[in-house]
Formats: sequence, C-alpha cells, structure tokens
Amino acid sequence: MFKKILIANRGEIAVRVIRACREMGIATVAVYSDVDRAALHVRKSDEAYPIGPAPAAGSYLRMDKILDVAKRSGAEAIHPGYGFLSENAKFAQACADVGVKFIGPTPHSMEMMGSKTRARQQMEKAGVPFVPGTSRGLASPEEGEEAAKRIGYPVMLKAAAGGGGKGMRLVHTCQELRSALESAQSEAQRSFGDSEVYIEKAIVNPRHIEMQVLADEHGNTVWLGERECSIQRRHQKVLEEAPSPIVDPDMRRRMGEVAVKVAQAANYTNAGTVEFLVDQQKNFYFLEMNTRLQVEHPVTELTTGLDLVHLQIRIASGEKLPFAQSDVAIRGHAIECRIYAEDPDNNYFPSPGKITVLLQPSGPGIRRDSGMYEGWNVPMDYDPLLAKLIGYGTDRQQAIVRLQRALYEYFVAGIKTNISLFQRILCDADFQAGKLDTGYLDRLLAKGNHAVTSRAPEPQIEALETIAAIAAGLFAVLDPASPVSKNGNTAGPPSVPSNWKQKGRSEALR
Amino acid sequence: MFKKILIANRGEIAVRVIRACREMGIATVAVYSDVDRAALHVRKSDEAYPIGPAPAAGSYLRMDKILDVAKRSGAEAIHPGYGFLSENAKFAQACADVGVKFIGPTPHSMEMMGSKTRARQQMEKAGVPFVPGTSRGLASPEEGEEAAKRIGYPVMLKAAAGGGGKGMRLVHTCQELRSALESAQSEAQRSFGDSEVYIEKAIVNPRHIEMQVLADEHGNTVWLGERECSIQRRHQKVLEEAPSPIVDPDMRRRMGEVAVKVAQAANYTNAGTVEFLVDQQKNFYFLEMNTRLQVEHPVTELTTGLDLVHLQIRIASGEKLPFAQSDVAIRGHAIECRIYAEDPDNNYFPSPGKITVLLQPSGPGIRRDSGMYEGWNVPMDYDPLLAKLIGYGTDRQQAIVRLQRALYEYFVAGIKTNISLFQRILCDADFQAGKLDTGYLDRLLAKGNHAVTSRAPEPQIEALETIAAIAAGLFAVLDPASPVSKNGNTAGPPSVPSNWKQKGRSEALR
Amino acid sequence: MVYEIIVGGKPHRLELEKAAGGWECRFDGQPVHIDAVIPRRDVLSLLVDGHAYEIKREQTATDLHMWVGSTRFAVELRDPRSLRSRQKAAGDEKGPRKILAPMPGRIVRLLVAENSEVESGQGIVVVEAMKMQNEIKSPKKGVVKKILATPGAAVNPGDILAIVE
Amino acid sequence: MVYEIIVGGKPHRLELEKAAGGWECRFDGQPVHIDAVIPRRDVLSLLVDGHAYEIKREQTATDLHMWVGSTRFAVELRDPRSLRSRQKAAGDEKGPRKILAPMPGRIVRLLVAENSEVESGQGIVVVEAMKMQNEIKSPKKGVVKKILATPGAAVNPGDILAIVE
Repeated sequence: MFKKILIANRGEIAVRVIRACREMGIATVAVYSDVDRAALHVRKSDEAYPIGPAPAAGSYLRMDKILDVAKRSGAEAIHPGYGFLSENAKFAQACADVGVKFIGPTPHSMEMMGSKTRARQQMEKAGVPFVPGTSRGLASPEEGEEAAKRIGYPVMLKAAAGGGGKGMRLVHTCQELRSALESAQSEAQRSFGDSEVYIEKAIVNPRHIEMQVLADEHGNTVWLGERECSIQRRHQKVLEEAPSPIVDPDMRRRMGEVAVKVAQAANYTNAGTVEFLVDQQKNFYFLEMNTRLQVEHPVTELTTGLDLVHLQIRIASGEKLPFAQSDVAIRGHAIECRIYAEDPDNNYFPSPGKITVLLQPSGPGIRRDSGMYEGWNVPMDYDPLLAKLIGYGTDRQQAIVRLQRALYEYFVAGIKTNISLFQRILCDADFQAGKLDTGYLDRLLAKGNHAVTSRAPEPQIEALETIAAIAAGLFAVLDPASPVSKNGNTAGPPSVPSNWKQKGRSEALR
Repeated sequence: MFKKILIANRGEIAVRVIRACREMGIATVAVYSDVDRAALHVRKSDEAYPIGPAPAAGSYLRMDKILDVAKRSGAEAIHPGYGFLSENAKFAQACADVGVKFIGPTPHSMEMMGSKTRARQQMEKAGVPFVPGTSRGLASPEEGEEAAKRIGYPVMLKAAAGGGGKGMRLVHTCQELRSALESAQSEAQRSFGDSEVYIEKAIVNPRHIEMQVLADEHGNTVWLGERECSIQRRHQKVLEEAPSPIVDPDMRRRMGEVAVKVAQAANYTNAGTVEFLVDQQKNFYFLEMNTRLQVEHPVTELTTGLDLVHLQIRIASGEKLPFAQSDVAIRGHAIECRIYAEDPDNNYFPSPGKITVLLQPSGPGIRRDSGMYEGWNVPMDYDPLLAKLIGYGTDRQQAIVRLQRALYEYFVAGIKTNISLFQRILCDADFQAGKLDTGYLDRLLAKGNHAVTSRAPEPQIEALETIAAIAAGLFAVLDPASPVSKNGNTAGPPSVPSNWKQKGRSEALR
Repeated sequence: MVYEIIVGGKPHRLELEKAAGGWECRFDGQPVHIDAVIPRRDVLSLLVDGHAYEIKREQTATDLHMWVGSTRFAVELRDPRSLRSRQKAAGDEKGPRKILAPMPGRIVRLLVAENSEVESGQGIVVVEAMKMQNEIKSPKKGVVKKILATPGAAVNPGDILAIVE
Repeated sequence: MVYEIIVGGKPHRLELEKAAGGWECRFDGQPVHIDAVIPRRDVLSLLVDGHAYEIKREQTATDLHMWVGSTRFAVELRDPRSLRSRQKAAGDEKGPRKILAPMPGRIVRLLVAENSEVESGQGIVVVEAMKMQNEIKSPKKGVVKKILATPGAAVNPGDILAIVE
C-alpha cells in the first residue's frame, strides 16, 4: 500500500480523498493556489505546497508543478479527483513516466474514451447498444443529410471531442441541417481545436442514467448499480439519485453487464462511469464513459455500502477487488444535492465571497461532504460547488423527507447558494413521482422562480413577516454586531437582473 | 398519523426525535427547564414551553407539568426518549388516562419488565433461557446458601428492582454469602424502597449483548439484530457496535427468536431491547428487557437501513409494521461513541460549562447525533451525554478507521470530553480483535491513563512541542483574543486529583 | 426602544421593553410578550406564545434579511432617533444610473464604448466569476457617460462598472 | 516579537518577525520559516517546510493548551516586556493551600469541620455535578483553616472551597 498520496485537486473532493487516506493510514500531500491557502483541504492535509496563482491554468492544471511537488514530498501516487487533470491522458502518462502511480485508468483507456467517435467505434465492435448514427465525423453536408434521412429526424449533431453542450445542435428538418452542421463544426473547432462532428438520432426527453463500474488490475470488473442524473441545468447535473426510479433489477443487470462490457473493451481499470441515454420505452444507449470518480459517487456508496475512494486506492496499489459481482447488493435509496455558490433569485449567478454564517445539518441518514467553513472566502476562480448533501433512506420517500429536513437546517449567509432550489425540486409532484428527464429542471424553473414563501398561504406569510420584523428589532438590541440604518446605501444592487451565459462551466462536474 | 407530538426529553435524543417528526410532517412541542432555554432541542422545535427549574425532579420528571403542556399545545402523542419518564409505567398510564398516546409499550408491559424477578417468572413460563438462579426474592440466608450450593459459586446477588449496580454483590464462597446478602438487601431498600434480592450464577467475564425488537399493535413482532454493549465503565455503556464480533447468523437468529418470544410473552408493543449475558462458550442468558428506545439505537439503524424513530411513531399511530422478518438484513458494521462531558485526564470527572470552540466531523460513513453547539453552556444538572458519533463501514475494520478519522476531526474546547478515550479503545489490540467483555474497559483504563501523546515516539513529541510553542506565539500575534501571561493565577487547579464516586448516574443511559 | 421596520413592503412600528422573562413588545400597537435568546451570533431563538422560531440574520453591504426557518424576508430597520434616513433608489429612473458589479469577479471585456447610446437591457460589460461569464446590462435607455471597468481587472461587489444617463 | 514559552516543562525562546509569505522565526535560536493563517478563531493552520499542522487553542481560567492534531500540550506564554511574572504554585507544599472547585456544581455536604486535622487525600467536601458526586480531597496533611463551601450552594470552577494549612 502507498505511504503517501498527493491530491491534485481542491474543494470538497480533495477533503473527501484526504479523509479516505487518513482512514487508510496514508499520509496526504495537498497542493494549493494562492487564493486557497486557507482552504479546508490545506487545513486537513499532512503536507501542503503552493503551486501558483489563482487561475487554474497557472496552478491546478500545471502538470509540471504538481509532479514537482510529488517528487519533493515523496508521494508515491496521485489522486486527481474530478475536473482539472482527472481525465487528462497526458497527465496520466506523465505520472507513469516519473514513476508516480496515477489513481485512475491507464492513459490508453483514457484516450480511447476521450474521443466520442473513437469510443463509439470501439464499442460498436464490442456489441454495445448506442444511439443510431454515425461513428465517424461527417465528411460533408451530403453525408450528413443521407445519415439523417436513414436514422430519421430529429437528429443531434455532436462534436467528437465535445462536452458541456459545445458543438451540439438539435436538428428537426433537412432544411436546417447544413447550417447547423457548419456552426457546430466551427464551434467545435473553436472550443476543442477539433472540428469533427458526428450525427446521432435525437432522443426525445431522454433520461440520463449512468452505471458505476470498478475494475482491478487483475482482470476483474464489476458494476455497482446505476445513478439517475436527469436533473440538469445547462448540461450541469444538480441532483442525482440511486437507484433510478425507473430501473428494475432486470434492467439494472442488463445495464450493468453492458457497462462491464464497455469497460473491458477499453481494458479499463479503477473506477469509471458508463453514461447512458434512456428513452421513454426504457431502451438504453451508450453515451460515453467518464474515466474518473464522479461528483455523485456518494449515492452509490450509500446504496452499496462500499467506499469507492478506498477501493480506488486499493486497486491502484495492485490489490484485487475484495468482492465479486454476486456480493454487490443495492439497499435503500440515496439522493445527492450539489450545493453551489449561486443565486437562485438572480438566474443562478455565481456568488463567491465570504461565508459569514454557516449552520450545517447532521443526524440520521445525512451525509455531508463539504469544502466550506464559516469565515471562509469562496474564491471566484473555480467552479461553484461548495458541498454535497446526501440523504439516505429505507426507500426513496424517506430519502426525500430526510433531505428536506436537512435542507431546512442548512443555512449559509454572506454568499448565495442554491439550497432553496432543492426544496423546490424535492417537493415537486413530478419529482416525487419519479417523472424525470433531462428537460425536467428547465420546465420546473420556467414555472417561475417562486420563492418558497410564495407557496405558503397569505395569512401565514403575514405572521412570519411579523416575526421577521420583531426579530430584526431584537437582533438590533441584543446582538451588538447589528447595524441600524444599514440600508442608507444610495447605490444598491443593479435593479435589472443581468443574463448569465455559461462558458464551459466545468464539464468535469457532470 | 399524529399531527403534533410532544417530546418529553432534552439533549441529543430530543433533537433526534424532533428531526424524525419534521421528516414525517409532524409538528413538535419541546419542554425545557430554566437552564435549557437555549438548548438545541428548543431551537429546533415548533413550539416550546418551560416546565420548571433545573433539577429534573422539578421539570423533566414532572408528569403533571408535561401533561399540562400536552393539553395546552394540543399534542396527540408523547415521545419520552430515554431516561427521565421513558420507563415509568405510571406516566404511560397517566398519558392514557388523558387520551394522549404514549409512544412506547403499554403500562402493563412496562410494569412486568420493571421488576427483574417478575420478568424472570414470566420468562420462565415462556421457556426463555436465563442464568440459573432463583426467580423469587430470597426469604432467608439459608435459602440463599442452599440455592448457591445448587447452582455453584461464584454467585451474584441482585436487587429485584435494581439497576446501575445498586444492590448487587458478587459472592465467591459460602462464608461471604450471609453478610453480602444483608448488605445487598439494605442497599436495595435504601435505593429502591424494596429489599427484595435474588440469586444468580455469576458469569465470569460475560459479554453484554442485546437484541432490538419492534412490535406493532396488530401482533407482529420482529427482531433487528444484536448490539455488542460490553464496553462499560461503572455499569455505564461507553461504546456499542452492531453486529457483535462473536455473533454469527445462526446465533443471531436464535437470539432474535428468543427476544421475540420475550416480547410476545409481555404482550410487548413498539421498540424494545432484550438484554442478554453471554458467557465464554457463547451461551446467552436473558437479563432484562429495556422498554424504550436505547441510546445506541443508531448502530441498528445503520446496519439494517431502518429508522427506528419513524417506525416507533408509525406503530404508535396504529400502523402495521411495513416489513416482515424475512425482509430484515444486516449489512456492514456500525460503532457508536458516546461523547460525554467528562475529563479523561482527571478520572472522568463530569465537566459541564461553556463550549468555547467546537469543530465537528462529517463525511463518508459518519453520522453525528448531537445536542451541543459552539457557545452553548452545558448545564451541570443532567447526565453528561453531549453527542453520539457513529461510524459505519463495509466491515468492522472500516467502521473503526472511519471513526478514528472522525474523532481526529472532532474538537471541543471549554469543557472536557472523553474523545481521547475512544481513540485509545479503537486502537487497542484486544478491541480490534473483538476480545471484549464487561471488564474490558476497566482493564484498559488500569493500564494507566496515558495521553495519546505518550504513545508517540519521543523525537516526534519534541517536534510537536516545538509546533505547539510556535503556535502559541503566533496565536498571540495573530488572534487578538489571545491573552499573554494568562497563567498568572496563583491558585491553579487542585494538584491532587480527587476521586469521584458514581451516584446513580442515569441508569437510563444503559 | 422604538424601531421603524419595513418588511414585505409595509412599514411597521416596533416598541421593545425589557420585562420579566423576556420582552414586552408592541407591534403596530398590538402587545406581544416575547422570549428571546441569541444562542450564537446572527441566530435568534424566539418564543411567542409557545411558538418557537429560529431566525437567522443575513447582512450584506446593501441588504438585511431575516430568515424565519427557510423563508427569507428583506427587512429595513431604522432607529427613529438616528439622523440618517434612507434614500430610496427607486423612482430614480430619470437621473444617471450607476451599474454595479453584483459579485466579485474579473472584467472580461467591454461591450460598448463611452458616450455610445444603449437600449434598456443592452449588455455593457462582461464579468467572469466561477467559470461563468455574466453580461451586465443597462437598466435604462440612455447614453453611457462613463465606463470605470477595465478589462482584466478584478472587481468587488458594489464596485461601479459604468454610469448610464 | 519575542516570547518565552514553556512547553513540556521546558522553557523556550521564540522570536517572530513578519516576512514575505509568512514569518521568519527563531526558536531557541534556530531559524524557521513559517506560513501561518487563522481560518477561524482559535484555529491556526501552520505550514513548516511543507508540513501542515492544524493547531487548536484551548483557554480556561487557569490553563492554555495547544492541540496539535489530537495531541494536547500545556503551554505557558510570557511576553518578556510584560511586567507580570508568573508565581509558581508548585513548591508551595509548606504554606496554606486553597482547595478549588474543579467544575461547576453544587455543594452536597462537608466532610470535616473547620480547624480539624486532615491527612493528605482525606475528603473535605462533596460537590455534585451531572448526577455524579465528587469528593474533593485535601492536597496535604494539615489543619482546615477555613471552609468557604456551604451545603446546597452552587459553585463555579476556581471557587475556593476550603483552605488547608
């Protein structure tokens, strides 16, 4: 087993990996950018080294600096977390070159899965079901029109190197195809330096369901159950659960077997996730493979009783999987809420800044993986994931009510968070009925961003307003920090909400 | 289902029940004594009413005041938690008399189990195995000598109304018996107003293992697996786990079946626990039944995936058990540490007072049920249980390392806690090997109350001393709250550690 | 102690007087007995006629909010004895309007030049934070009198980015 | 900044000087570069040559402790510029000794009368807290000069219960 591991990441996932290492008796090495000196992962590690300025390109993405720290500190392995360098085959190769174990798959597997068309070709050989379409880039508009005619409209154009919605176009008719293809290709070229675009049948209202797999370096591969990840906004997952409300044991086994086939076809090792699109008839199609630990791995941990990070480390150190497929059983239900620093009242703008008050939930059925603390200044330079709140219950209903209770206890002041969004989702009738697809969240938000208050009856709101007013007065009297006439500011915030556009918010987080 | 429940308790268990009620959409009514106005259970409830002065006899034990609050607030049911009125059959009867549902068994079942001799007689009829001895009080010393001769020395004298070690005497020879019986009888009379004492074969180095049962009001009774509770100090449990390291599936099933038989013989309803003594040959003997929710119920919740408080409330509202015995499966391993306000460096003196700093652990496999918060003044009037830290893992080893990690993160300043004791237990070789009995903890403590530091190699300690010294200086410079020359106090704490005697620390907590 | 408090758009008068076991209050003249405790900074435990409320206070540079449970209320609090009075920014449609940074971030680019005419809702400047780009828009039709934002520069919430008149 | 610090029974001299990216320290004359941050009150994150330490400070009326990870160190800190100097309680075996309450509690009963002779370790007074009774004992053989504890009364940590001479 390794004696020391470097964690090439920050935030909640760095803390999560540090905890696993401490549990396994492994010393930890943190790296941090200039704005992360006081971050939780630095506080919790055994060693910590600065690697550069705030922008990730100068620090968390700098392979040379990270490998230099590994050398200096004597770390024998590197855990990349998710995002940053986690799916960078070059980094995995660079680790191998200097004799540091990369905790993840081989560079070869990562490269194969890095290109969507290459992965499709490989999976086609292995007999994996995927959405009808071409497995190669379109050479001409004519080729595209022909393929679209064969598979039937609507079709989706996708960048081979893509992700995060870039280089993607939904095309409904033959007339639209040519211009859509041109713009997809140029966007793909701009975004990824690769204009390759292929075509797929567009699945109407698909679900996004993924299967966790784990493979050791001795040829054993197992699946650990699916995660329902259909609740997304701007191609960004917001809430995930396991099991999926629509997957029964037979479908789970079939998906699991396909996922294992995918992993084996790629000679995959360590933890990985096979993503599927699922149509309304519950047909599932291979979408892509994520060659790293996912943000949402805790829901699988809670329903299987396993610790995926422990297992990642054991696999990387050469151990065999300590259990067989037949030992894996799914019990209960788990739901994860991604607590983001963003403002639900203002079109989910990012909201970095200082956390002035933090009340955190705990108790039965609640797991909290967090990278924040009261007094911490959330930097503006990274993605806005602050923490994950995961509820577990005997069944889905109990997981929901436990999360509702925990969200009620969760309070963050100083910055905005999306906590109220989860309260909306969890009490929504469609969500409770499990009627989900990737358009679900946009539809919910389109209903109007009602504050939670607006659902309460009017007299109750008035009563609570009275309480709020009395409380304001008592705070002023009892708590010396309270400023009276604080609102004398003539400027005020801009009264017209601006529109935010996403610009490649970390695909890593999907 | 009930619309409103009164919680006749305080501390972590009141918070735990309030959370369950919120999850079930039930309004909560808290009661509090004068020193508990700022307690967490008052902060978290929907309604709260004062019921008197700090001493429990004037507040939490006052049936009249509590029932008055139930009436005023319109609560339809009362959850008694553990301790206080939870095993008081008169209170259960008084609730029934005014039409408020007591969430627990009937007064009749409670009374039957309240007397150890009466329970023995009843269980004898039902064919339950228990330690050889008399099931009636001894009428004379001669009767005692005769019984002891029949069952063989060593024997244990026990008060019928007993608990907490009161009225108990271990007798090794015939010569000691007479005077031991006299002193046990007079102690039983003084402690319980009842001098009845019976005799049992003394089990050498027994384990204390208990079985959780659950019975609805429609005749269905199930067992939910055992808990190993052998780690005790002064008859007070300190750390519990599920499953027991020595119980295999067959033994579990046999103990479970006996426990169900015990419950059925008492017409038992709601949650209860059947305690067994287990000898070195793994024979188990009925000891007593606890007619309430136990402090250590979370370890059963984690290994079964069930929520016992939800189930208690559903049973009390008349629902049938939502599962059958065959649906119950034990998975993984859970260990609970009871965090007490007591000073491990000073013979585990109680340590009430203000919590000035509180850093609390979370993350994978960690459940924290707590009644404390930073800034809270822990009153001196109640038992010292502050919180429970429960670790869950795929197996016992993983539960241990996760707890060690979480204990490392746990920090309480201002008062003393027994956190370091758990670090000692969890890294002890006998504990790790599962070699436990009720004398285990006394033996461990007798090895000398080494601070955790004393196990580190000397150079490491010196290095850490240097860090401590530098830190003290930097605190003084950076943190304005730091007082220099704080130690100018001429008095200092008493230099001779005093000896503490237990005086009936809440048996409730067993 | 007397406060004027605006909540839900309506002004209220709150009188607080310390009494045995709590506070005697008058809220818009109505008497209420309140038991209040601050268990920790910015958290208030209120008991009103048996009902228990945990209220959290959130203060930013510009706003004061009270969270009653999970429900947030914007509150304005004035001590009538204080000389300061609040200048309403509303109704200010005619004059020059400052465009402020809504969060910390970095200026990515300017979308208009000084003295150009802009429509209401037209983008003025792009600010990036947390991997997202935010187009800050003009609150009104008018002329961009001044641009204070510099591409590449860091901004803090409340910093003036531009002035439209 | 210069401090005299006693830890592990030994005195040390600590010089601290603010420097680029941290502090230049001299610990007993040895130079060390330290990077220090206080993420929250009473918590200090130290980086020393790559090694990371989280130190918690615990202060009571009488003691100052540093927790390095899970290990606690009693520390005495003196600013040599300060006029106050610490009077050592140790070596005080000969004079009168105050017996102090070690925690908040209630006096249950007195075990001796004023002016009675007591042995070292003999119980003087019983204090109850958290359902446990604590016999507070004499630290030395001598005569109970004064008893300040009254049965039924509440005591706070550090309150003088009796004086033995």
